[in-house]
Amino acid sequence: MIEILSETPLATVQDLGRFGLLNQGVGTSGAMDPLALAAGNLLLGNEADAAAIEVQVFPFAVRFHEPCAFAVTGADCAARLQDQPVLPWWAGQAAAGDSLTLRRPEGGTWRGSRAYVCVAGGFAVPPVLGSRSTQLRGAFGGHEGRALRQGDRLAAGAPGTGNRPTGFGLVPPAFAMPLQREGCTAVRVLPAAEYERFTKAAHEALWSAEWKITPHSDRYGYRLAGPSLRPTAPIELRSHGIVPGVIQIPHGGQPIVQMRDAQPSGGYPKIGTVIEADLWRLGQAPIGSRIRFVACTWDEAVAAFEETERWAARVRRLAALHAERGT
Amino acid sequence: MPIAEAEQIAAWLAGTDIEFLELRSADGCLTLRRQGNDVAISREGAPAPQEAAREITVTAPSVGVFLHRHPLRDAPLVRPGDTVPAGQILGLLCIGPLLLPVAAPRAGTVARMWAAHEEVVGFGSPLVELLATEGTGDHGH
Amino acid sequence: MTLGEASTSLLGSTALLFEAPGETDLPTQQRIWVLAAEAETWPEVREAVPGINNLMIAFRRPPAKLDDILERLRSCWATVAPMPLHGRVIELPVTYGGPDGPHLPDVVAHTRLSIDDIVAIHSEPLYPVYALGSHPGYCYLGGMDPRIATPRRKVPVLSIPGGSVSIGGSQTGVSASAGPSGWNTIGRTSACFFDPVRDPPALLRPGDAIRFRVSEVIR
Amino acid sequence: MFRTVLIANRGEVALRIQRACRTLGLRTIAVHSTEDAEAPHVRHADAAFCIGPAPARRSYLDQTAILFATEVSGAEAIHPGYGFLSENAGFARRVEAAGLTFIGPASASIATMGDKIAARNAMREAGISCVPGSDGPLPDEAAAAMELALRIGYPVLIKATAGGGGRGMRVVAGPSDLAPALALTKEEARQAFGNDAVYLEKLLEHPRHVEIQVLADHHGHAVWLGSRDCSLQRRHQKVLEEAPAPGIDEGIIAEMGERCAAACRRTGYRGLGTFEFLVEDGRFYFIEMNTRLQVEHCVTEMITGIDLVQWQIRVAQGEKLDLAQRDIRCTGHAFESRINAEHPGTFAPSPGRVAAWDLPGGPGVRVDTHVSQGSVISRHYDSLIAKLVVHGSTRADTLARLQLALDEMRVGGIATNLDLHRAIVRDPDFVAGGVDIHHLERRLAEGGLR
Repeated sequence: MIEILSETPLATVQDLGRFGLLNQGVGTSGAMDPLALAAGNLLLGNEADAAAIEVQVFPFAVRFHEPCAFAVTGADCAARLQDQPVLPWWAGQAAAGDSLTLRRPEGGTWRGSRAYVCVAGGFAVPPVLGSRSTQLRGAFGGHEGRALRQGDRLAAGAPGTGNRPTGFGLVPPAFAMPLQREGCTAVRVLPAAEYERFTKAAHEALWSAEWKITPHSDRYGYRLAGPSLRPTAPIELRSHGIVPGVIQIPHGGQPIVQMRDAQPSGGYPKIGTVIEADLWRLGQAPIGSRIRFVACTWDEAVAAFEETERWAARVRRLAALHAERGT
Repeated sequence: MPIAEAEQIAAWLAGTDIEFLELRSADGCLTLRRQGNDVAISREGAPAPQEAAREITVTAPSVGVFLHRHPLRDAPLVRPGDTVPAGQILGLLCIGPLLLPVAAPRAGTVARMWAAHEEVVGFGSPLVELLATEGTGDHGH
Repeated sequence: MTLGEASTSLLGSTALLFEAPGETDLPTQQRIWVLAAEAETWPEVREAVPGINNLMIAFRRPPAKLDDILERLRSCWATVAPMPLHGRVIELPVTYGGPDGPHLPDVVAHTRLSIDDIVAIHSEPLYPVYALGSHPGYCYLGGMDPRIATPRRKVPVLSIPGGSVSIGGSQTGVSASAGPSGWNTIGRTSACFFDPVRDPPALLRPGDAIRFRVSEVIR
Repeated sequence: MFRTVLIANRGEVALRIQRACRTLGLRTIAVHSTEDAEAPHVRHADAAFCIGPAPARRSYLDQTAILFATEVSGAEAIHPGYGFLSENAGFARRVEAAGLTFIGPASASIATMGDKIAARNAMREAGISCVPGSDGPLPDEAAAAMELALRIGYPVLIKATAGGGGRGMRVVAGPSDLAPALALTKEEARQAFGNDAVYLEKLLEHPRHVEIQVLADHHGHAVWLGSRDCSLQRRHQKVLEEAPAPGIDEGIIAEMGERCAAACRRTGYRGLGTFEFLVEDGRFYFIEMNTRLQVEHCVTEMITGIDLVQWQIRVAQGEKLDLAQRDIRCTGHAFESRINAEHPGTFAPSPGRVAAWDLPGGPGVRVDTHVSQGSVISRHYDSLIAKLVVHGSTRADTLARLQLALDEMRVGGIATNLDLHRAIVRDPDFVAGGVDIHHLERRLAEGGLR
């Protein structure tokens, strides 16, 4: 059993998402940084999509009521197991009674905003409609369909001391697959249906401006601040399916990027969509930071998707090789 | 040495002419002394340490790229002069996406880094020189 | 009748959007449902999601080549016949106006109709379920009288309760659970629109129909 | 297409592969144990990585260590050489899974050929006959084995499915010995290989060991490159090889060669491979296929003039084999003496420092070795220190060159089997050609060849 010690809000149980139910009105949910969640699981020998806790407000602390292997990935939050530091993107072994504390991510060489606490076997919350991720709007999935609260107790799928080594880690994908433009995190974007209905100035601004992530940004969507993007004429659309990554431009002209808890349909004009392979970069971009959009082609988007797949496959393979040799 | 064993020895001793027995081991010193028909048992910690430090060269457990600092951190994991407990991570070996720890085999002071940050090393390459302080146990009498 | 060409556009590398030409009407929507059922059998398609006059095709993984799937969509659209209507009719009692219909005055202001007219016009038709979306169990309904069409709100409301009946543009709908909305809430009903342990979890599916029964009007 | 090859081996074969890579303009990465830090394969490589301590289990056989070195070095292909991991299907599978090129056949081919029964079945389907025997693992009932053994005719051989290289075999002379021998072999196999499946085979009394070298590409082309005779063996270890196999009708060899090449095409085999046969009374019986480069590949290189290792790498790069069967001409004769650091009487390894090292020379003489004066022969690895290969126009001429070369070669500081080789090449039966696989052991037992 793992007990939530902190009162910090907005931590949720997530996996890689719930798919195939958009036509029931059910969005995908899932980790804002799916690479970090998958990496933490792979360090522990779990399936990549095992459930973990996504932490977005710090400090955050849990107590292990039994021995359990764990991994902390995502933002560097100076984790500590009791008084021992735990390196970022690292697997460790907790003893019964140990507490794991995550602090607010600070500078360093890469600043993330969300950390993942993974445990051996994943968190054993019941799967709902094929996933263990929390569907906040539908109030199901995850732990009782809600964010975690102090005192909540979650079971690990495979607690104990196991025979798989811990005490090793991974190079974060921000280093393995860096993407920056002029010092900002960059994300690649494919133009969407209404792209051509925006002004030339809007097009230029979209690709050249720095977009600040405003405090009104969360798992549902990121509201960005920057130049106002205007259509050449008012656009009224009929509702249609949308996916995480869609950049909508409401009347005010300030973009909203749909994120993992976004509703699966919408009707605001879409200027573009952040490609799937780069959503994790956005998921880790802290409030107040600036990002840039980079135009890309379909072939580049496919290549980027395959690159992240290869990265995960390599992590899985090398972690397994290391585990096999033991420590 | 477990108490049960010490008592067993004391029982044997009681049936002999031996007045005094001192057993020394890495764990400490056990003294058995006849006092009439009884045998008194006393124990001490490990013998007083040789104060001289011992040099230990920490070597690479595998092929890899030696890192002085974690990729997410600006500061090195340790610096020469740092005192470290046994098990402390002194550096990392980067193998593709993997990071394997290079840990201090015992407590001591970091004397120098043999391998540079981001140097490619092989199994057995010297990485860190540690001055291990022996006998860090209690010195009581 | 359809005028002009259907269009397709990308939703990143995750999905593509097929938009049927012409006005929103039931026959077009009936063809969208058939196209959705067909597309869901294609190996690269994770899910086909009907919208209003459109269809989103979500990929299992981004296919290396798009031309093939685009061609299949076009040729399939050219041949599909409307799906016959044989859905269920669900009757929902609605309390119009008051605290549960806070934007009814905005609809009044925009349409220049009286509350009674708006309620009468809104509760008159049999609304076919065009599509599900927005949030678990939510239905987009066709068939709203254009006289009560009211644009989406400039500033979305952070949370409206489950069961809220609302108008957004030329559409009407009922929220299945509490959450934010950019539509104009004119009343409220109660029903369990979504239950994750039910199969399928949503109460309604495209092709079903809703009738709003006026249970109370608060002026 | 790969540009950098990691050579997961040591000794002469690592050097041989390095040479082939160089001729193709490829970068070479060496891996080595702490013991081999000064070895020539380390010195000559473009980059070298120490992967573990001396015992091969923790270095040359440590798959994790080798794959880690591949990651760090950026190598895109792995050449396993012979021995060590060269026929480990699991290793080949891992190399493939890593998106790297395993310079050798597909892991599935290695797995099939590594399973004796599966290999026999594959060959039978390709029209290649095997030694008569059970066509699968023996059932547990002794009665069935008895009946089968009678049908095949005694003496018979019990072999572990997972065995090889002489391990997990037992000869049964008559019916009364069968049941206990079966039980014993199964128990040994279970302990040695974790698999107690055994099969039965007719024991041939005077067979020769003849093998056919093949080379296949990824495009469905396969050729065979003549025969080799490796009958001179001690404890199933080859001592001296020659090409072509003497005294066998060329037409029969050609027919077997064609069948082997056809089997490669049929099974989608690619790379170098060797079909090993027992030959008795002019009949070929398939025993196993080696899915790798072999120690004795040099004799084939000498008679065909083809750089086999270079071709092995080229087909691994996806290159089309532009050698047609008619382009392959075998000219002359070649021998290879395996010079080992071992004690003449006991055959026990003789590790130590090489104090003197004089190599022979002259026309048609080739020495593949990693040793030089001052080298230290480790007790941790096999005792092969040099391959003395000679080529000449006829078998008699070549044998004369081999005799001379062996006489010229001087090794000091360690014991070697040079004298054994000197005696073999003067043995009348060997000089006559066509001795069987028991010849060497028989002579040694008689106290000959001293």
